[in-house]
Amino acid sequence: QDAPWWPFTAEDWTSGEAVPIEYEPTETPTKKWKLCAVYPHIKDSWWIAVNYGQVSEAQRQGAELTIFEAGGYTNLNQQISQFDDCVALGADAILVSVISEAGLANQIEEATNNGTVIVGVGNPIFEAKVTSKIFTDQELMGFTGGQLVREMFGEDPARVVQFPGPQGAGWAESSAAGFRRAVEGSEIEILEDKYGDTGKSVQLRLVEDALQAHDDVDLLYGVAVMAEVAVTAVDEAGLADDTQIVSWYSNQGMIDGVKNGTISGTVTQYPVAIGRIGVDLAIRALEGREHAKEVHPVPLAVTAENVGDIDLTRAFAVPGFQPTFKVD
Amino acid sequence: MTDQKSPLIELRAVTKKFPGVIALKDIDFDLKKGETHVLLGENGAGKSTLINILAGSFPPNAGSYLINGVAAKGLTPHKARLSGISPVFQEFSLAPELTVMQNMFLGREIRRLGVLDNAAMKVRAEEVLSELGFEINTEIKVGELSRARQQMVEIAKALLQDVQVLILDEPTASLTDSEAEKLFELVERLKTDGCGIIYVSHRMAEIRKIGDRVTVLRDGRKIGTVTCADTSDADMIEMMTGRKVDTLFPKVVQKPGKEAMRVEKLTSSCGGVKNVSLTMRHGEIVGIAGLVGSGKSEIARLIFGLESIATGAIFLAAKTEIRNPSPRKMLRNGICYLPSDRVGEGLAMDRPIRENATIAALDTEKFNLRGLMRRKNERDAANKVADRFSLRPLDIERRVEALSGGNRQKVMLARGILRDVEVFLFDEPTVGVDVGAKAQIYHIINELVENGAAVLLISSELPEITNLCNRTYVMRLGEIVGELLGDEVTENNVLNAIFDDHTRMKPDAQVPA
Amino acid sequence: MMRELILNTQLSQRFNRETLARTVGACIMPLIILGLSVVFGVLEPRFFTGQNLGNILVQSSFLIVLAVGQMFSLIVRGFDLSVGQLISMVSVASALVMAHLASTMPEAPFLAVAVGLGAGLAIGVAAGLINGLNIAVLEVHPFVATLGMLGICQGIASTISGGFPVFDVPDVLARAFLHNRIFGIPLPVATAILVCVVAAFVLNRTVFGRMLYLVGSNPRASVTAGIPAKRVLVGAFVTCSLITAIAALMLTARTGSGEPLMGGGLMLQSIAAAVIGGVSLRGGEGRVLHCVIGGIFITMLSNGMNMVRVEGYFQMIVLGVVVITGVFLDRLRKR
Amino acid sequence: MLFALILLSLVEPRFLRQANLINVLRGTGFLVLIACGQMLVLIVGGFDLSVGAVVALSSVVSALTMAGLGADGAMSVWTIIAFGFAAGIGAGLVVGLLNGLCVTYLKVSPFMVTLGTMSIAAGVALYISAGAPVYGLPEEFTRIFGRYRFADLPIIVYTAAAAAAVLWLMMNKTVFGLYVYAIGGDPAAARNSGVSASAVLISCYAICGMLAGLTGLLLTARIGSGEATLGSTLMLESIAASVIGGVSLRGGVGRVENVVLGALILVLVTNAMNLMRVDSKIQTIVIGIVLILAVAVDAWRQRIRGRRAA
Ligand SMILES: Nc1ncnc2c1ncn2[C@@H]1O[C@H](COP(=O)(O)OP(=O)(O)OP(=O)(O)O)[C@@H](O)[C@H]1O
Ligand SMILES: Nc1ncnc2c1ncn2[C@@H]1O[C@H](COP(=O)(O)OP(=O)(O)OP(=O)(O)O)[C@@H](O)[C@H]1O
Ligand SMILES: [Mg+2]
Ligand SMILES: [Mg+2]
Repeated sequence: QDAPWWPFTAEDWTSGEAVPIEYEPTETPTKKWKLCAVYPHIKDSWWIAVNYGQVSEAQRQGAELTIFEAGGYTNLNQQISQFDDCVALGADAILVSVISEAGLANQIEEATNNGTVIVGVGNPIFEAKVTSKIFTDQELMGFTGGQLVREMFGEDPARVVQFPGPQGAGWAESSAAGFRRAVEGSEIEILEDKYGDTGKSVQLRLVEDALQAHDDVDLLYGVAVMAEVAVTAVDEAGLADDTQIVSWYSNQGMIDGVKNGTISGTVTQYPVAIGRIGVDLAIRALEGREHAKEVHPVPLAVTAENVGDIDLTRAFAVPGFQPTFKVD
Repeated sequence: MTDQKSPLIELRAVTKKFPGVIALKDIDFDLKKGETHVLLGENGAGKSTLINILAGSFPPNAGSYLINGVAAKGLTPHKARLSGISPVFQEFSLAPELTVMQNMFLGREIRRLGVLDNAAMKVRAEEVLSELGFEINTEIKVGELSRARQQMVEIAKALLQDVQVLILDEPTASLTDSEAEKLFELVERLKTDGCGIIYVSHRMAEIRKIGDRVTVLRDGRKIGTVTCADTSDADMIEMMTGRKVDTLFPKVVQKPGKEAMRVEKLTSSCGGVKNVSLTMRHGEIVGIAGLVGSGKSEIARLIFGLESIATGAIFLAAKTEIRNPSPRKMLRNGICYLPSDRVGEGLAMDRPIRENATIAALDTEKFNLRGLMRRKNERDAANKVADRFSLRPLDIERRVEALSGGNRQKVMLARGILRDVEVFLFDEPTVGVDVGAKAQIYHIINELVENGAAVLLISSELPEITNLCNRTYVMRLGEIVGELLGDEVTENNVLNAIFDDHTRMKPDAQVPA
Repeated sequence: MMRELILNTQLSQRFNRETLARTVGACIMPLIILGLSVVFGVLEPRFFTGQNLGNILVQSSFLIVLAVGQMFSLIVRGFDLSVGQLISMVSVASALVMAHLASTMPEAPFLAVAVGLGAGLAIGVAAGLINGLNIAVLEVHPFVATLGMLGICQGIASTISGGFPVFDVPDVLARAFLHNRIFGIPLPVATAILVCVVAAFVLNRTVFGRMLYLVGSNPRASVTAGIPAKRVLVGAFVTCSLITAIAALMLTARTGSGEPLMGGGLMLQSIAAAVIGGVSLRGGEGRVLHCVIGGIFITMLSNGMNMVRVEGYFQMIVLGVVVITGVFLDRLRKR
Repeated sequence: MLFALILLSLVEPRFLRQANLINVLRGTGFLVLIACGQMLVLIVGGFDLSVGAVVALSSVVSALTMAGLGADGAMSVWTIIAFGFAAGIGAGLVVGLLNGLCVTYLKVSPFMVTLGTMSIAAGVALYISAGAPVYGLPEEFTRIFGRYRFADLPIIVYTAAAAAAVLWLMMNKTVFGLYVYAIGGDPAAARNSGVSASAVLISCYAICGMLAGLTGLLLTARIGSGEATLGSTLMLESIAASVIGGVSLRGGVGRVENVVLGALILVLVTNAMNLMRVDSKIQTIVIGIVLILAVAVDAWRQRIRGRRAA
């Protein structure tokens, strides 16, 4: 097994406000626990990273892990069924990356009452009664991105088009809200929020049209997919040196983009670590050891300056990693 | 005929099964050069099935099929046509979305450098059509033609290639005699050129006219083969029905009562009918005769609200005018139209007989109890008509799809019986119906009239007109060019009125004794 | 008396043929389902635990209801692409109503729920009416009409919800729905059964149902026979949307929240379930039984694959293969 | 249609900008390419739900091929790209053939078959791509097929135009087209006339698959990476474009030129919305309404004409 991933700098919100901690996993568990995880989907590098984290941690701690993916944010019904299937499979703990917290609230509550350990992973869980949870709130990430943008432009005015992601998926709206909160009262003007699925062709069309619909746009801000395709579009529109691109979460493409300067900045929050810690929290709970109730990794704004010294093994799956659906 | 000639095609002990029925059982059949071999049988006897096998549409379940003495294995319609067998199907082989010309050449187009040579094809197509004396625009889509015209196209299609065996399955079903004439002349020519012709028809007169040998089928079994010359119509009919059919046409006692419906100066917006006026009385059968496309059907369709009226008015018995008619409205007023295109707009093909029988009466309280179906009433009623029309097979749960042409027709007529209707508009009520069934249908019409109904009989079959009608309107090019009363209604008068000349020879169409 | 003879033989024949067709027709798919479940059971004994079988029933009940709704549009040669987004819209709208009422008069949560459900159904009917009128009166092709409706519903859903799931739906709804049982039948299943029974009754015993089939089988003929085809068409689409709305409310109850994205994947599934079961896309054919079978088939397949832990992406591949072979085997009976 | 264009350019002058027009044409190009195939299948009386998934599959397969071959600088770029095309279109062909064979010989309804292959293709695409974008495409590939402009127009526009033209010739000047219409209109009649339906059916699905594959390739070039999530919207859009273009879902009816128009309309509506900065949540509503109205008006016009003609 490769080098230990801990200690990991994070915030413990058990008490209700942030307490900086260096997270370390529990020592090897007493038995082979049965874990089960449900994902919205495993179709982008963010969830693949979480998947990698969970899988490798499960292997490290010798746990059994079964993973279901609902196939997209539109398939809440599917996820609920998969959650039930987890219970039916007799999992000791279920790691939920919710499509919609409200949507799974009943299942979660029921399962907790039946003594199943439930750990929320990746996507925010606010009210629902879970054993423990680790996530970064998209609102916070949007906010971090916003602050980054603020620094970039200082006091100068800037015209921004925002591409938060699919309408109706709560996380898109939250990130947008976060961004607005950050640029509040600055010279930064949000021309338009252009919602759309995070497919590349869709985002590309949005960007192209946006560049036509507005003159001298200074910044395209939004989902990573948009940032990736925007590079081409901006270049084609001959705006390469007037229009900048920032995304509020990152994938490999973003980091490369920041390195070669096509992308001005992005935000990362270590999805691999989120996956690992999720598994560890579950096992701690099962082992009956004390554990944090709520952990947040600290989102980090990445720019050309600091891109060199971030630990990518905590942000991305190792190259060539295949999404894995079970660990025995 | 000259028996020493080797048969062009031959069937040995052929059997064909469909789910639930044996359509053909141990059939032997042969066709010689230069003869016309007639297939005779009631509806559902298996004629079309036999023809489909000959044409390679589907293989027999048992038995062998020889073409020019060699066994035809894995025969497809394509191969069949290549070996000179060209069929005219009862339900046609026309693609509605293609033009007349494209349909005629379908499967054997003329090409130049891989590209369609439309010019050449058009020339050839029009050649054939004019040879048959059918004037049809080769550019319009077949789907837009009336059934009669589609029939013409289907015939022309079969005659496009050089023919060894010409198979005609009820080709004259919706043609008038004068169009049929042309066809018969052509058949004669082909015979002398040494082709064999297989001919299916329910019109005895025609069989007499062109038939050499007759093979009679009943319920999928072969009853026998006789030579036309020395067998009387009555005998043939008995062979095919298994009983004596005394008279084909009932003696209709017409007692014209008060006016049931009156149409004044009716003109259709598409110009197929130009200011037509006619009246119908209770207890009387009124005929409409005319060539194909003369607008016979269209009158009925206008009255029934199926096509839009430009000018003119329709009055019911009580002098009440009916403005912008619709089928629903007309049915409510006791008027029923029975279309000539049974597949297209008559029947719901993949629904059972029962549902098709009651289709027009769903709003009557006989079958409709505040929105609920009265299923028992329905079943009883359906069974009754099925029995009365002696449907084959006598099974009201069978999909209409699986019925023979004639039986489909009977199913459609059932709707007129299952609803109390005073005015019947029959459009070609006996298209493709066998002699026995025809007699029944005529008797039914007769009963209706005796019970005081008013009947409009649109027909391409002159004997029907002459034998059943008390009055007859004659149409030409969308206008009524004559009205014949009582004894005036003779074939000659009608034909004269149709062609408006007195020099043409009278066709020797007779009625079976 | 020969006629009598024929009649009798025919009658008896018909009886046999009918019963045969009925049984066989209903039989092959169930056999496939049985076979599959045995396979799953062998690979993963937990598949046969009462709990899991219960899951399958509950999970399939939603899909079955949807399929039944979709069937009404399929019978009249239609199509309803808007069901998915309609579900989202109904879910969000009814949830908002409930949440609002519950907050204004917290003492009467049941009333709030009742009103919310009513609102949901009303919206369903409205959407169906619009679809129907567009198709029957404006003669817009069902595909386009319902595609348009799809966009409209989606927009409305995400606008009125502001993009977020609607929380604070009175939880009596979810509780009542998920935990109550009627004669030991979970409420979702009971609802599904009810919908199926009513739908079957409408299709087989009412004049409207009869007209649906006739119009679907041959529109021109039904007009010629004086059937008010346009009205029937509208009726079909209204029924379709109404039943869809019921499904939407069931789902809302299941999730206990209004979900602006919930419908997404359900449109294709609803059609698939119906067609796998044996409803014809060419119109004029379709029984409730078909939908039940199709719904159970699809649900059990994915549940089974989850139980035997088939990997995520493989599940899609297996699903494809099984669906095709399943339908193929099922069609064999027709030849 | 034309009227709409003029109106549009009056309301929103930006519409007439060259850059925007190119965007519209490009979008239309992609849609036309895939809609042509869909149309063919629809006319022959079928249905192809799998086109979207095929786009994804072709994108991933071709990207992996090119990235793989490109990894060791042994091969010349052009051979690599050639292989890429072969792989992409090949993938499309395979799925297309699968569809065709199942529909023709298993006699399963096209809807179910293509629903199945859709699921299969998507699954394979996700599996081999490991769900992540495939980078490392030859730079020439993206530059030329994605961005290069010949006389101001991107390659895709020419490709689409060519495809449409060829298809038009096939449908109107060759026996094949004739048979397609015949089979779509009435299979039994076609068969009785001696047309061998199977061959035609299969080739229709095959062509549709290949066109989808090609679309996938060009999209890949456009966005610069192989994506297993590509083209999710294209299935509905392609059918919509066809239906708006007057293709009958019951088969037998449909003309290439109208389908091209249909595609253009679809793209224009969205583009217009974006240019007029309609809130993207309202957009879907407006687009929905516009779609229905457009087709309603068309249907109405046809009824009028029908009355006159008859
Ligand atoms: N596709 C089919 N499926 C099932 N049964 C069929 C089918 N076609 C014909 N039959 C049955 O086969 C028998 C023969 O039908 P066929 O069409 O050959 O009769 P026919 O002699 O042509 O009658 P008609 O004079 O009315 O045309 C009938 O009982 C009919 O019900
Ligand atoms: N040469 C023609 N080609 C195509 N359509 C024609 C032609 N002549 C007349 N028609 C159309 O045929 C219609 C009249 O046909 P209709 O069916 O009413 O006549 P019909 O006397 O019933 O002939 P059929 O025996 O075909 O029923 C009119 O709508 C007319 O436009
Ligand atoms: Mg026949
Ligand atoms: Mg007529």
